[in-house]
This record gives sequence, C-alpha cells and structure tokens, in this order.
Amino acid sequence: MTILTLAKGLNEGLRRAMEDDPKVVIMGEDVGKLGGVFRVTDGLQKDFGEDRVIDTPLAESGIVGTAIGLAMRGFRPVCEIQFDGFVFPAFDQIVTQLAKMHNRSAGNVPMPVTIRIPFGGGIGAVEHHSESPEALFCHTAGLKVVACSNSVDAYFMVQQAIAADDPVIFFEPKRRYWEKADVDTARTPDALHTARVIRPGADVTVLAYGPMVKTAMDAATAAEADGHDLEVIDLRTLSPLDMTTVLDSVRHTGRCVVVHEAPGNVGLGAEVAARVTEDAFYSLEAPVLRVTGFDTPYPASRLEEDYLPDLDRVLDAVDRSLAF
Amino acid sequence: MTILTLAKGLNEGLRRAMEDDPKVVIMGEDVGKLGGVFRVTDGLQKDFGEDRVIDTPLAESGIVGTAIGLAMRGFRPVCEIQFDGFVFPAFDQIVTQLAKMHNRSAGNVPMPVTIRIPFGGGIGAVEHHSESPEALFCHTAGLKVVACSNSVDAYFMVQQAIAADDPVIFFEPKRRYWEKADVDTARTPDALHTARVIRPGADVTVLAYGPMVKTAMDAATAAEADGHDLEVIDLRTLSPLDMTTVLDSVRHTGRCVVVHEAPGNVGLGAEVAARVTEDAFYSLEAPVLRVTGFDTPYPASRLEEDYLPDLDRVLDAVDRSLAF
Amino acid sequence: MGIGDSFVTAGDLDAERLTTINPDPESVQLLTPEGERVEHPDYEISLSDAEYCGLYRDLVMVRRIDVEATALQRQGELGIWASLLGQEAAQVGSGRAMAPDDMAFPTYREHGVAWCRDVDPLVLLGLFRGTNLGGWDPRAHNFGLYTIVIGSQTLHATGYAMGIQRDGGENAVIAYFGDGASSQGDVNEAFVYAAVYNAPVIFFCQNNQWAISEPLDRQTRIPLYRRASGFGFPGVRVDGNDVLAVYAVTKAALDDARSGQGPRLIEAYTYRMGAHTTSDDPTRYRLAAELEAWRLKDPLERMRSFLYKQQLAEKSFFDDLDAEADDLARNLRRACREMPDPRPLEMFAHAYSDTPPLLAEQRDRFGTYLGSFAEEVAR
Amino acid sequence: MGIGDSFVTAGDLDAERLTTINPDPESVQLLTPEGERVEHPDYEISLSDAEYCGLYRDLVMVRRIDVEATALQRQGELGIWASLLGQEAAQVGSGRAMAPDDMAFPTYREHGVAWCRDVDPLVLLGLFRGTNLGGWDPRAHNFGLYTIVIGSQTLHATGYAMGIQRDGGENAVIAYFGDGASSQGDVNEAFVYAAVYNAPVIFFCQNNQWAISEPLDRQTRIPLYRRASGFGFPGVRVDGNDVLAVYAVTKAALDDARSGQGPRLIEAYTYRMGAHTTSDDPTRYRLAAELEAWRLKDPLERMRSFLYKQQLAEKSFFDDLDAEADDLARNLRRACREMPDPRPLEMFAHAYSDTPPLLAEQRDRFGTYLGSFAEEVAR
Ligand SMILES: Cc1ncc(C[n+]2csc(CCOP(=O)(O)OP(=O)(O)O)c2C)c(N)n1
Ligand SMILES: Cc1ncc(C[n+]2csc(CCOP(=O)(O)OP(=O)(O)O)c2C)c(N)n1
Ligand SMILES: [Mg+2]
Ligand SMILES: [Mg+2]
Repeated sequence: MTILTLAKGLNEGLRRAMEDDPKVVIMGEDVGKLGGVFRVTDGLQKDFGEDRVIDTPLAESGIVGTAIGLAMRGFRPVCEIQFDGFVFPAFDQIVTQLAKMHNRSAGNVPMPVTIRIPFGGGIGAVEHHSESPEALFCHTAGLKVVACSNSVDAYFMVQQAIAADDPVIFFEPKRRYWEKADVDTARTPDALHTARVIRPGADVTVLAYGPMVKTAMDAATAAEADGHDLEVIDLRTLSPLDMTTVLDSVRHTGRCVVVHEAPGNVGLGAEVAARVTEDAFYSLEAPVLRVTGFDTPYPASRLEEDYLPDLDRVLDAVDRSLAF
Repeated sequence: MTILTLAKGLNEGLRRAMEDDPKVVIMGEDVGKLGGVFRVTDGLQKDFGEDRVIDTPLAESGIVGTAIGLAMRGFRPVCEIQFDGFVFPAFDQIVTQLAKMHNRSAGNVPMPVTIRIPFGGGIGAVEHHSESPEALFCHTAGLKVVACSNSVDAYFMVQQAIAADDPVIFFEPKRRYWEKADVDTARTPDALHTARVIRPGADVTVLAYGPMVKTAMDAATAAEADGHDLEVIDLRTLSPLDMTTVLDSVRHTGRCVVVHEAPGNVGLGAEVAARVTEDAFYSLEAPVLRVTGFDTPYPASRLEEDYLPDLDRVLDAVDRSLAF
Repeated sequence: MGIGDSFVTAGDLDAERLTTINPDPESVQLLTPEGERVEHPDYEISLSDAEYCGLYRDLVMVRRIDVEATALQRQGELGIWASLLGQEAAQVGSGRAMAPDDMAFPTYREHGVAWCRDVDPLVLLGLFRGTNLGGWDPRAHNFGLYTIVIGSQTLHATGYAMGIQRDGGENAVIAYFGDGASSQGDVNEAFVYAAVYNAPVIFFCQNNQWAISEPLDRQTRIPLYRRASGFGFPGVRVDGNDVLAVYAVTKAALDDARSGQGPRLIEAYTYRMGAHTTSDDPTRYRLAAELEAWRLKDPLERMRSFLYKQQLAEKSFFDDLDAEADDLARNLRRACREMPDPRPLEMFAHAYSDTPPLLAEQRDRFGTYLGSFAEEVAR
Repeated sequence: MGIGDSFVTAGDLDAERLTTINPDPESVQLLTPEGERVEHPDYEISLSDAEYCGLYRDLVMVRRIDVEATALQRQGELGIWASLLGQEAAQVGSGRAMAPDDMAFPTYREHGVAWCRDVDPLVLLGLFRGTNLGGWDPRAHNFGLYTIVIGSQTLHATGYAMGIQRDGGENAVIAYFGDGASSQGDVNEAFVYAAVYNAPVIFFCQNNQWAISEPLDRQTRIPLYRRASGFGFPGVRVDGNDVLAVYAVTKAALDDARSGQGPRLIEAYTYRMGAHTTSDDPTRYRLAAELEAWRLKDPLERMRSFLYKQQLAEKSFFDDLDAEADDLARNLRRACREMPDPRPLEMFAHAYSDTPPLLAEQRDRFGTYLGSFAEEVAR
C-alpha cells in the first residue's frame, strides 16, 4: 500500500503500462521534459526516452491523427489533451476517424488509442480550462468513455484503458488531482466498464462520476444528519453505461438523482434518466432528477462555485425527490 | 401560393434574406457557380455576385472562423456545410468561438451566423453523408439549433435564423429536399423557437423533427387503422426546446414516443424524455420511449433502411407505450 | 480596394485557365504527350521492356475498371462512383514506385493505387454500392482504408511514418490527397509533424485542377508544390499524365525518405476528365475547351505511342491486353450484380472490438423485432 | 534510420540554442541592443522626439502593468497571469503602427497591444482574476477579445479583413499569434484564405522561442517567417526587441495591405523572459544562460540608451515617467483589490442575445434557490 495523489496514481499507472508493453507511447503538448502541466507524465520521458514520450507540435488534430497512424503501425498511443476545452481541434479526428476506423475496416484494424483529458472546473482557471465535454463523446458510437474519481481507479483504469483495443476517452477530474488515497497495486481491479456502489443506502440513489463523486459522498454524509440514507454510485464508465448496477440500486431505492458538472441539456444525466425511467418505470417513486451545470457557457471563475453542483444542490435535489 | 420543393423553399428564403439585408453573405464549398451540391444556393451567385456568395477554400474551420470575423465586421454570414459528416473540422470554431463569443464579450458582440447543415440518411450515400449530429450542438450552450421538415418552414425558418442575432445551427432534412408543398410567402410564420402540433390526437404523443416528421405522420395514418389516435408534434426547435407545446400534449395523452435518426445514446430523445418525465411525472402512463438510430457508426447504405427508424418501428414503440 | 482584382475570378475561366495547361517548365516530364522520351537532369528511368509494358497494362486495366464502374452506377448497381479518369498515370506511376512494404494512405479516388496494392476491385465497388465501408485489411495490402473526410489520412500517414521511425522499419509512406485538400488544417498539420520529426512520408498531391466545382485558384495562388518550402522540405511538380515521370519522381522521393531525408511533397499535375462523382454535373462550371485540351495529354495514349514508337510491344500484346481487360470487366460486372447485401445485424458487429452489453441487448432486441415480421409473414 | 538525427533534441539545448540568439542577418533591425541606430535598406523610420519618447513611455507603462499584475497574482488577487515580459517592443511597435481604425485580434498575452488600443488594464486583470471573460467592446477599441484557444483568432482576423474588402473600408487587420500557434490547422487555413482572397490582414507572430515548455524546434525546422512563402505571400523577420524596427516593418505591411497588396507575415523574433504563466516553472525545461543572453537584448534598455545617446529626452522625462508608472501601478493595485465579484445570476445574462424561456426558468429557479439560503440565514 502506498499513499498516492490521483495525479501520481495516473503517473504510476502510465509507467506500469509502458513497462509492460514497449508499444505504448505517450504524446501531447508539454508531456516530456515538463511532465505535463499537471505533472501526470512526470519523469516518464527521462526514463523511457523521447521516442516513447513525445512532445508534439501545438496541434491537437495532429496529436490524434498521428496517434491513429501509430496505432495502425502497431503502437498503443496515449494522447494527452492539455485541458478539456482544447479537445475540440481534435474533434474531427476523434469522431470521424478514431471512432469509426475499426468499423470501417470491418474489424481488421484495432484502434487502441487512449485520450486522456483533465476535465471539470473548480480550479479558478480562465476560459476553456474547466469544461466537461463527456456527453459529446458518449453520443459518438465507436468510442468508449470512462472517468476516474480517485487514486486507485486512476492507477488501474488508465492501464485498462491502454490495454483495451478500442479507443477510450479517459476523463480525469482535474480538481481532484491532489487528493490522496491508499493504492494497493497488487489488487485485482474491477473491470473497466463497471460502475461501483461506493456507499450503500436505502432512500435515494445518487449517481456521480469524476469530480462529483466526492461531492456526492459529502452530500450523503450530510444527508445522514437529516435521516436520509443515500446510496452513492460512482459510474466510472460513461459509455457504455453499466445499467445493471444502476438499475439494481434504483429498483430498491425508487428514487434517483444524477449529478454532473456539464450543462444539463442533452447531457449524460438525460441519458441516465431516460434509461432508468424506461427500464424501472414501475419502481420509480419520483422522476430522476438532475443536478448539473447550467445551460450557459462556463462562467468566469469567480462564479464557478455558483455554476457547479455542490453539496447543497445535491441535497436540494434529494429533498425534491423525496417530496414526490 | 407556389408549389416549392423543400430545397427550393430554402433557396427562395435565402434569396429573400439577401434582398432584404445587404449584409447577408453566403459562404461554403461549391455554393457559387454550382449552386451547392443540393442546388440550395442555385442562381444566387449569379444574381448577388461573388462577394456575397463566396466559394471558399476546402476548409470548414476556415468557413466558420472567417464567418465569425465577418460577423464582427457587421455581416450576417450563412455558412453551408456540405454534408453533416463534414461539420467536424469546424467543430472547434463552432463550440469554442461561435457559441461563446457573445458571452465572452459580455453582450457586446452579436453573432448572427447561420450554419446550414443537410442532415440525415436515406439517400444511399457513402460514409459521412448520412449523419445526424444535432445533439452535439444542442449540448453546447450559446448555440440555437433548429430543424425544418417541409417547404413552408424551410422558406420562413431560414430567414428567421438569418435575422437572429445568435448563432443558429440550421438542420435540413436532405432526403426530403425534393418533397413539395404549397408555400404562401405572404403568411406570417410561427416564431422560430416553437414546436407545432401537426396532427392532433388523444392516445400517444409522437415527437419528431426534420426527416422523421413525415415518418411520424405516416405512422399516425397507419395507427389510425389500428384504432390508435396519435398526436404528432414537429419539434422544429431543438435547442431551446419548446417544452410548453410538448408538455401540453403529453399531459393529455399520458404517453410519449420521440423519434430521431441519430443514435439514441445521449441523444436529443434522452433530453426530451428526461424533461417530460420530470415535468409531467404524474401524467405519464408509460415511460417516454425512444425510436432512434442504433448506437453504432452509421452503416453502409445497403443497411440504412434497417438502421433508420421507420413507420414500423414507430408503431412498435406506440404499441409498447400503450401496453404499459 | 475591391475584391477580386488580384485573383482569377470564375468569370475569367476560359481566358486564364487554358494557359495553365501549357507545357510547364516547372514540371518534371520524361514522356511528351506525343510519346517521345525526353531527358530530365534530375530524374532518370530505365526499365525493362516488360516493365514498360506492365505499366501500360496497369493503366489500361485501371481505366477499364473505372469505366465499368461508371457504367454500373448508371445501371443502378452502385449508389455513386468517383471516377479516376485522367489520373491513371499519377496513380499507377506512384503506386508502382512503392516497395512492397511501403504503406499508402488513399482518399476515395485511388482505385489505380488500390490496383497496384492488390485490393480486389470488387471490394471497391462494394463501398460505392453500399455493401461495405471499405473493410479490407490495410496490413495485408499495405494500403489504408479509403478516407472520405478530406485530408484526414495525411495525419494517419504521418503517424504511421513516425511508427516506422520507432520500430526500425526500412519502409516509407505515401499520403495521397487532392488539390482541394491542400487547404485543410489537417494537411498542413501533417506537414508540420512530418517536418519536425523528419518522418519518412511522401505527400502525394494529385492536382486534378478541381475540387468538385471549385478551380484551383480557390485553394491557392501559387503552385501547390511550393507549399512544402514554407514547412522546410522539398516539393516538386511532376507531369501527372506521364507515368514514367511520376514513377521516377516518386521512387526517388521514397528512396530519400527511406534513407532518413524526411518528407517530400510531390504535386502530380493532372486533370479530372470526368465528373467529380457520378452525382456531379461538371458542365455547370467548366468549359468543354478545357477538357479538349487535356484530352490531348491522355496518359494512356502517350504510353501507348511510346511503346509503339520504341517497338517495345507487338500488336498481340495490345490485343491480349484488350481481351484481358474485357474479361476483367465482365467478371467485375457479374460479381457486382451478384454482390449480396450485408445482413441487418452485421451493423452491430464491428462498432467495437467486443460488443458491449447494452449494444448486444440492442442488437438482440432488433433481431427479435425483425424476427417478428418473419413470423407474421409465416403466419 | 533513427529519430532525432536531424533535429535538435532537448538534450542539445545549451549548445544549439544559444547560437540562435546571435545577431541574425535574416532579421530587420533599426536599433542595436546597445541603442545605436542602424540603417536597413528596406525600412526607414523617422519620428519626432515626442514620438520616440512616446514609444518609450509605452514600453515602460506596459512593463509596469505586467510587473504589477504578476505581483497581484502572487498576492492571490489574480488566479493566473500571462506575462509579456520581454515582448514589450514587439507589442508596442506593432500596436502603435496601426491606424486608429485598423483592427487587432489578440491572443491572451497582448497586454501591450491592449494598452495601445486603450483597453483599461483593469479589465485585463479582471479576466485573470476571474471576474470577466474579456467583456470589452471590440468595436469601441478596434481590438478583439482575448482568445485562448490557440490560433482561432487568425481566422476571425481573416474574415474581418474579408469584410473590409466587402464594405469598402480603408483599414487593415493584425492577427497576433505565437510560435506554438503556427502549428495549428486554423493558422494555416487562415493563410490559405488570406492568400486566396488577397485579404488585408497582417499575421504577426511573436516568436518568443517557447510554447510553454516546448522550444521552437517542436513547431518548425526552418525560420517561421518563411512559412508564408509556401502560401504565396511575403514573410519577414524583425528583431522583436527593437521597437523601432517592429514599428517600421508593421507600418509598411499595414500600408501594403491597405493598398490591396494582400496578406503579410511578420515574425517578431523575441523571447519570453518570464514563465509561460504564473502557474508555470520554466526552470524545469530551460537554462538560465539562455535567459541571461536575452537579458542583454532588453527592449526597454535599448530604447532608453537610444533616447539618452541621441539626447532626445531630459532626465526629468525619465523621472516623470517613473512617477507616472508608479501611479498607474498603485491605482491598478487598489482597483484590482476592490474589483467586485459578479453576481451569480449574471452568468445567465449573455449566453444569448435574449434569454430563452427554459434558460430564464433555470435562472429564476436558481435565484429562488439562492434566496432560500438568505431566508434561512435571516430566520
Ligand atoms: C471535410 C470534408 N469536406 C467536404 C467534403 C465533400 N467533398 C468531397 S470531395 C470534395 C472535393 C475534393 O477535392 P480534391 O481534394 O481536389 O480531390 P478530388 O475530388 O479532386 O480528387 C469535397 C468538397 C469532404 N469529403 N470532406
Ligand atoms: C488549442 C489549444 N491547445 C492548447 C492550449 C494550452 N496552451 C496555452 S498557451 C500554450 C502555448 C502557446 O505557445 P505560443 O503559441 O508560442 O504562444 P506563447 O504562449 O508563447 O505566447 C498552450 C499549449 C491552448 N490554449 N489552446
Ligand atoms: Mg481535385
Ligand atoms: Mg511562444
């Protein structure tokens, strides 16, 4: 057992993946000597060389486009997008090429490309540094999308994503990079595309992922004081969703609140709500409620505490759910 | 009254907008001499000149990026994206610049840019020519998103979109381009961001937009034979949604089916379902059911009839809804 | 200041454009339109008679496939077809210049390169018929999948070349793209990456003068081969209708790339003789005179004249070749008509390397749904 | 073939890079680092004493704003700050070369240009403090909003220039961008559009040698000003630490553009003396020696020497200027500390030109929700 920050968990996971498979290469802006602006790739270029930890030109479409070519040559590229808001120049390569290549090839071409994206707000940053674009990738067939929320998952999930033969968009909760946890690297991890009940409870199911997992857990603790017993699920896999775990929970609580930072409109919460309602209609005592960012551009950072879901807004939704 | 195809309705609407306002310019690939691959801009360059109907270099980010600059200079650019699948190179400019400029400027800079996108399948085309990416734009705050389904709306809505001071993503149902209708150009059109009940009914509300409107109407006709009275709504505005019209309907039918060609996962149908459930929970006799494209890349065209929602799949969903 | 003073406008088409097809001093040529061998200080070629004949055979077969495909489209067997008519020499010359383990990344029009890489023409027809999205194994043919989003494949090619640098391969890569594509951000990013990493990739631009209805001056105001100089690597223009010159120039570039000299840009100056695709009507935007002028530069004719003049082939060779091409066309036609549609559930098969549970559920439900109709019919 | 044989690797930093800062024959210079006026065959400048002094004042004021902002960030008043230290001459020289109705499109580091365009420095601080996202009126200042997504603004600038062509304006546009940005697709597409339409836009690249931790050789293997030649318009390199040369070169380029000669690329060769932003630690990736070498080329020092040597200003001028700068800094500091946070519901105000009903509902509900806490507190 070692105590690792989430960022360090990722760093160790990447290191392990590179040791295990010489075809794993890391590429992105400032990932080399600097070790990435969040230091997630710290020390890797020093140890694995410039051919395997590649500082790229400042062009994200190029990062993903060349990663696709590297994958066709047999490599397993791990691309770092520096911040959520800078994935858009690469969007065409991700949506029209990366997501579709395997299908276009009738299964002949595996696409083991991992795209790491630090996402979400709460760090007092300027524009484009605090966004949550996961819904866009979930809507894109051919991609798999996951989000880690803690050091243990960070360590294991990044390795699992790299080992997968499909493209994985890997979201990292940037404001939790410095949170610590005990990581037992010898453990057998849960499968990548599974959700996890991280707090069993009887009254309301609260679904969260990435940075909102901690918020949901804090809410559960606070709700206890009010006599409400929340079941908290860390979704972990955003596409495909692990509906088995979600439905099991909602069927016994009868109520569901889903939380994310991204705007609500056509967000992942909508999908969860639609599916839960469709598959557990008679179990629901209340509609699935969403606690999300507002349907505005991400605001200047002095307003982000208002924009972002927090403990109180989760509790408010729990109360509203219980009032049905 | 003149009988116009949907494509011609757009053409006349564009012409009218250009006549009414000298600041309206059209730009895109092949929009000039060729009149666009669907002839929607046919004859406009001849009549308004090369300065107002601009054949651009083959670079979509450039089309939208320069349109933003033109808008800042006081123009009202109408960009044509040749096919749905080719909007992605422009995605960054649309999401990070076009959608956010007005907000970034604290309201100082209007962004009257219209982006026309022929969308959807059913024309036997090769890859990237049959997609339905509307959900991605609906999730992006700062954009407005509409879809027309017939010649009359085509004529009026394109003018309304151009007249709007916000960026509008304007979806055109390409497989309906050649369908005809009487257009009374002297009529006062409905407001742009309103849905319309196009067939009143008592049993189930069916929501559709763009190419699926005709499919939904056909289903309603067929359902009549089975004794089911469907209410069909043409959503028309995808973001913001016109929930008033939708909820009014669902509150009296108690059942709702939403239809679109795009994959279901985190699609617009999910949003509609989530909202309807939240706002009309006690009115619902059944969960909102979705009839959508599958969660796979758009298939080779010989499979598209299976991929795309059709009359039978809508009826199947209606039956399932009624069975709850 | 007005617009358009300083660039050619569409209205000036006839006057201006016809000058651009005159013999071009900037361009490498080894065979004149009349089939005369000419020398070039930097490029030499000397092939066996059989090799010369082989190139001609390629040109003929490729054109025959193309003509047959166009006919099949007219007959309703294909949804659409993108003809390579006029570009056979650019494709065969470059395709044959590749070593077996060199890799090519095509657009949607590289039927001639596909031929050189042994991709079954029937599979190409399938793509335009709508029965597949490509589907061949790029590794089996060292030929990437057809790429429709303009320019994307140039980055894949560059990444692949970076892979060669990393695994010690001895091969090089060709990225095909069009004159229109040169405007895309991706293509220019590929130039940046290739230059910065000195990657062994040849950017092969078939400048066929048109991007659908847009003439070259909507993409650039200087010759395209000069784009490379802005990124710090060499560019060269070659007569794209001269299969020998294309072969020589491409081979030299590939050799350079293999020996660590980094990227090269080749502009093959040619002409799209047909419509953009069978859905297009080029009479709306270009003049018959232009087409006529280019017809005199036909890539097959000049190679045929060369073979005749140099007496490299007997009449029987030409007769046999015609018969072989007829056979190919006949077989292709039959096989195309018989090509079965894929079965509905196949669309779920390759979305992912596995089929995630929710997708499997979707597939199974749809299977049951389809089955219910069969039952109905049976009842 | 290995990788890296043919480009400078990070390991060679000291040896290789220091050569690049030697006096550069490719570069236009009118003032040596020692403050001597030198002649250039193509560029001349002759300003009044007051104008020379004005440029120096700009340099001093801009640096003072920058230093104050960095201090305010350290004190926790700003979330982050992107310093322009070292780039004052490039920004003031180009900013002052603009005519009042020329338009500029900045990145996030153009505080010196903002100064020349009369944008209140306090508003800039607000952006980095997190109270606004820019928010000035570009039309009021002929200065676009700060743009953080690298390269995007070059297309906006080009489109704006196309607008000038269409409405008969007599002005020109400057698109600012960095050396790193030169790799982005958007910037190269802007070159394509500007060249094809012959648009009156100057691409002004501040090559400060670094894109965060990445040295120039991760973006290009030839000098950046030569990129333009690949697109068919002129490029020039200017000593970016020489305010007079930058002024002269930019003014000439703007004049050219205004008179219908189309786009120009200017590479202002300079150096980012500070960290990328206050969040960055450049000691992780670059050498102190490099910084020292560039310190000898300080843009303020050389202009100060020039004024002294040419006796263009009295000592009182320098003293008054110091006092003025102190005042500015003091006022800025105070005003920054007092800058109020926006009120929560303001985030809904400008998402659209109107507020759509569903968004208004969202806003009102949130207002009620916030109000409920106030009530709770009140109770
Ligand atoms: C990103 C993108 N935009 C638009 C299209 C539609 N389109 C298909 S081919 C073509 C013209 C391509 O011209 P060029 O690159 O010269 O190749 P050519 O067709 O002449 O071989 C266009 C605009 C596309 N396929 N991809
Ligand atoms: C599209 C995009 N990718 C990444 C970033 C993160 N980023 C901010 S500044 C920067 C380096 C920019 O370098 P350069 O263009 O040379 O400008 P400089 O900062 O040196 O002024 C990077 C990578 C960004 N802002 N936008
Ligand atoms: Mg072409
Ligand atoms: Mg820089």
